[in-house]
Amino acid sequence: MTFRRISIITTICFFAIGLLVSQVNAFEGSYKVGAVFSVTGRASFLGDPEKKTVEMLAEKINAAGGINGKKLELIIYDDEGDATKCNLAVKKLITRDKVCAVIGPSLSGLSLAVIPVAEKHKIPLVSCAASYKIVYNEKTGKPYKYVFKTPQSDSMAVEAIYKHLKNKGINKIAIISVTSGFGASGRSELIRLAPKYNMNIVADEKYGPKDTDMTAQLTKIKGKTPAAIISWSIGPTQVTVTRNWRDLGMTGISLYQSHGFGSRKNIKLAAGAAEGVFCPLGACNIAELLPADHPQKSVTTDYLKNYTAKYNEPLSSFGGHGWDALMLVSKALESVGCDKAAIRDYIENKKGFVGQHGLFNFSPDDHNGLTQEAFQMVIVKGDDWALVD
Amino acid sequence: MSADIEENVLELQGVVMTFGGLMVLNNLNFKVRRGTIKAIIGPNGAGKTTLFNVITGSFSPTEGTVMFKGRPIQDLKAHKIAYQGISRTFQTVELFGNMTVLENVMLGCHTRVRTSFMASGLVLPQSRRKEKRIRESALKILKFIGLADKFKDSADSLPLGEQKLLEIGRALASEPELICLDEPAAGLNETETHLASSLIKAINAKGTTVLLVEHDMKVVMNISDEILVLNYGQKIAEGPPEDVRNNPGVIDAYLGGVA
Amino acid sequence: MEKITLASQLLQYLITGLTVGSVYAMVAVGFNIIYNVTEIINFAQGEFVMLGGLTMVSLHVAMGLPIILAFPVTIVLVTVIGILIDRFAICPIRRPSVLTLIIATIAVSIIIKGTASFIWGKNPFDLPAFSGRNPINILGAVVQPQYFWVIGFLVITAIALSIFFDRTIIGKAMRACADNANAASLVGINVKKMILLSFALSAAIGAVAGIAITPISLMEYDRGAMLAVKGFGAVILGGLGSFPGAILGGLIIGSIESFGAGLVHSGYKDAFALIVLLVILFFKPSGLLGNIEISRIKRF
Amino acid sequence: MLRIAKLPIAVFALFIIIFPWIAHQIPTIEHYPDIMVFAGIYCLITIGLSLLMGYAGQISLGQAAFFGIGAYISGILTANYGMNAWACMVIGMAVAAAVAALVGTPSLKLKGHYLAMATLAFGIIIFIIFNEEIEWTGGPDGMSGIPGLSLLGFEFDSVESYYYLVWGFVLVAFIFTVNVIQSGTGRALRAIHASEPAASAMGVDVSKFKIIIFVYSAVLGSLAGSLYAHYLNFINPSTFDLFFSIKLLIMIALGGMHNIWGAIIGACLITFLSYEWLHYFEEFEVIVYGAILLFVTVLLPDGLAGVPGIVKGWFRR
Repeated sequence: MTFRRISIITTICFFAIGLLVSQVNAFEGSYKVGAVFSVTGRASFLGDPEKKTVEMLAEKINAAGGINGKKLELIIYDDEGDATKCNLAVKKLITRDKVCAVIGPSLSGLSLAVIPVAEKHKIPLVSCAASYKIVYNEKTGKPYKYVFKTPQSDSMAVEAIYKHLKNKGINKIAIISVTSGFGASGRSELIRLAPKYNMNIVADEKYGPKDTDMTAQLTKIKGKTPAAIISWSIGPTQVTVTRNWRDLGMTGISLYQSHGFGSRKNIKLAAGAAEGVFCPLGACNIAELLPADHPQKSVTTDYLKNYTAKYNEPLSSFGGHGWDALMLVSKALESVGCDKAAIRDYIENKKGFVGQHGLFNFSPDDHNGLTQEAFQMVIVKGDDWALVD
Repeated sequence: MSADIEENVLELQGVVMTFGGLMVLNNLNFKVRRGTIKAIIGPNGAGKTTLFNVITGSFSPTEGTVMFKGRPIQDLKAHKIAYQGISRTFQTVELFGNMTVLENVMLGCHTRVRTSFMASGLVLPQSRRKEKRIRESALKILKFIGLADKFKDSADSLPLGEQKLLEIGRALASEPELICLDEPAAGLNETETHLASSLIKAINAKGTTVLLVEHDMKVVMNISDEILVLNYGQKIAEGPPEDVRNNPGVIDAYLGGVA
Repeated sequence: MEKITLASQLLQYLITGLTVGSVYAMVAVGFNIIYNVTEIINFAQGEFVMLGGLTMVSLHVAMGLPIILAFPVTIVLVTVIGILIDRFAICPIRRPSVLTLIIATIAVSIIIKGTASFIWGKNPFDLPAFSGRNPINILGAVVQPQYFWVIGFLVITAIALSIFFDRTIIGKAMRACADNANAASLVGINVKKMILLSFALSAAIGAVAGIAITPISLMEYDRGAMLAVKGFGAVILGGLGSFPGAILGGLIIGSIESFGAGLVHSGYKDAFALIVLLVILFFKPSGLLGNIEISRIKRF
Repeated sequence: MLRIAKLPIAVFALFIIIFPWIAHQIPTIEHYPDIMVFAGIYCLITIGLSLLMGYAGQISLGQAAFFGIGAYISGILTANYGMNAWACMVIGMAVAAAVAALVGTPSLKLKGHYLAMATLAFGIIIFIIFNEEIEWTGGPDGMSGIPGLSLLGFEFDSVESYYYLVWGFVLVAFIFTVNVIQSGTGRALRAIHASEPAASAMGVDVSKFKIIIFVYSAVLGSLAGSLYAHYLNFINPSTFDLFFSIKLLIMIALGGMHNIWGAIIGACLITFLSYEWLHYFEEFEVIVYGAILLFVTVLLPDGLAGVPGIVKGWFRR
């Protein structure tokens, strides 16, 4: 009985303390940058490498003396893939932590959710999510004033794939996508851009992000005899798709994966089934394959080396988006200091920024700064990537 | 005809009840005269409680009709039957243990007032007035059954004897014309049993017809005007207590039931 | 590219459906074992599957134990976790209401999931298929050898359980608890021990399901919840408490998903399974093979 | 036994009124009113759910669906068709009520775990519709551009104004619900919870009352959804998934099912735990969350609203 009493009192005290506890974060003379990533939850495959990357990068910057002699202080919140939490986190970064700029969120949907907040508080937000809608206001036809993003748009990946298909003379295709934000936005881009490349979509199949088997969908596709399948997915399911594809003896139908496949981990998990799979990738995934005179060769090789050494896991594309975002912001801080409007202007006019995923050339009409060149088609060959032609 | 309706509050005609092939009530016919106390007795498994459940609408009979005040009620749901004027208690006490004694009786008044969700949420004056009226009449009933001083207690906390009384009180609150009591004396000691019998008599004296299932023969013989004996779902005897007491079929059924 | 006939397509859907359904069925059987003894729906059931898969990966792939050894060790480890859950989460609850118990098992599943993400990280893991990955062609449908393993494990589990519950004294004692815990304790059965045993047993079955499915679908830390939902659906569809019902329910849900995805609309395949479930519940509230007596259960 | 005292309600209302001012004085909790807006929105749902579960004894694992119906109806009609936000709010509540009546009529005949599964299935089906009907709902990426609320020219665009709006609704819903509980309707509900056969023998139309309460909880859920959509200006399906329904259940259980205060306490506590306090545990956050949940479930079967009763019990002895 007494144990129970003590436990109850402890619980009450715990909650009372919880109410008062607060993080003390007041390093005088540091640059504060906020970050919101989906570190846990349904999109942890995005947020986890992003968080690891930016932490590593911030450490490196601070070890090299910080920015203009000031420390770079990174405040990272985890939104768990939840719109409400994400919204609160961004507002908290702005109003309480008083950061100079925000990077993230990891998900397109959540980025769209916090655009109004960034615009209202006039704070630069560099999203790490792909959708073109993040930097394209459908009402005005222009980018949102304070919002940027570093990942390539889905449309770029789609165009890279379609171009490749067209060169091979293929136009009868099937789509299989996951019913998450990543899959749905890829799917809608595939459908939107199909007429431009004269693609005939004969099947449009879907599966859930936690499904165990996609044989049924692939069998249906098989019955429609397309010449290529484009799979838009992320996480373990895309590996299952690859395996099912091979098991069903469908290797005669080329399989194109989205850039979400961009990790050697996936090739390994596919256990041989990924041989011959095509996919569009940014430079940071194929650092070793880049020619020595490639402008991104040194930044990407550096990142690859440091990341794998520090975290002992293969690199995924997504960490690179975080790298680009933080690097961009810290370059801005270096030249203009913690002045939100000036940071915005700086990024908007930044040209020739060498990032993990391409050469960024921002402009008032383009808050992404990348072109289709940011994607290269690769093929899986002998458990590794190989450049296509 | 109209005199007959006046005479017989309840009339069962050819009631059959089967559960998955098992016949629990077999072609049952009987009448309950207004203002009397009628007891149903019979060995365990004779179908007494099922009969109550059929009359009060928990089950619809497989065949046959149940007439209440000359109207068929066998297809009505339990709550509709309550509105017709039949109220009941349960063999194993089914009080609302999460409520006070008073609230239990107040719930018994449910059929007497219309409760509207919106009106009660907005505390309209009419719903407040109704509530007050219900409260007063519930207190009156508590006084009648002798639990007035315990009105604030939780129904759970009462001893079994008082729980049984309270259940009767709750059944009375709807001012029924027919009250069905399922073993009101089961599990009670002698004083409590005595209290219960006199309460039943008092209820009957106020003009309420009573239908009773009871094992305690002393109670049954003491208070009933008429007795119906069931065995294996069939009527084996019906009549005034002294007739039934000497009926050889009844004695046989009871002894057979024991052996 | 050869054209696939409709008949082979249908066969393919059926095989896929039965395989996925077998996993749901194993989860459902696990639900029932605990439910029958305790009236608890253990929402951490899916976590056993996840733990089974990931532990096997660690033992077999990372530590290099041969399958024949890794398999029993995995089951024992997960079983121990099942026992711990009973000891530290279910046993201490003083006034168990159905809702409290549901919340407790949800809390347990949150803790397990969090711990698993800490141990294994958030990345998926693969397990080599038990007998290779060379698909077999049956009448134009393609079958992975692992499919037979999954279905085979379900069959073995079903047979082993029916022997356990019908032939062994402990099994009979557990059934007695299921029928009437008070009566069981009166005849000297230790009900607490039986509850413990039910958690152990259903953890073991969950682990088997996890080991069987990982070579097909990979495994990661947050896979459990969805499997628990599907398994719960299977239990209710078949009728709470009925083992044949659980297996039937699992196979039906798996098949509806597969045929729904193949023939109708793959985006709505989960919805089809649930709509069928709802329709069945509305017409037969105790599930397909459920007993109306068992469905008359506690209130919340 | 069930009298709900007026004084605590008054104190509570006063606290709600002055809370933004208090928060403004302390820099570390300056952003708390923002969190309280969401806590208030969840309170609206839990008040209805508490009536349904704690008083009428019916479980619902699909409450997130009604939250979503309100949010999406408000979102789609205002953002895509430019309709009046308040009118959309009412339309949302009407639709939620109709859906609840439609689904509730067959579902509420089910008992226990069967009812849990039926409502869970309903919730998932609605979620799949939000996810799949991309042309209407924007699909998994959600829909943005939902306008804020305004009334007679006053814009609810600051945190404070929205805070008072939401908590105004919460207070009205709370008082309305307390009145219901203390009336004949509440008595009938508790009777249903305690014994359905006895309740119907006393003339309580069990299925009608269950459906009324289910509809009421759906209407409150839908109202909360509309308020959510207009505050965040954005909605996406994952906000309305099964795990949110479970979270609502956890709020009710943690706060205490058998007391309407439990709905408020639970909603506020879970909101702050998951959006603010547990943040400091970083990677361990989930584990700590689960541990707190288990701890409270094991130690406090009546939830936190039961704590005063336990403490009183100590002093009595």
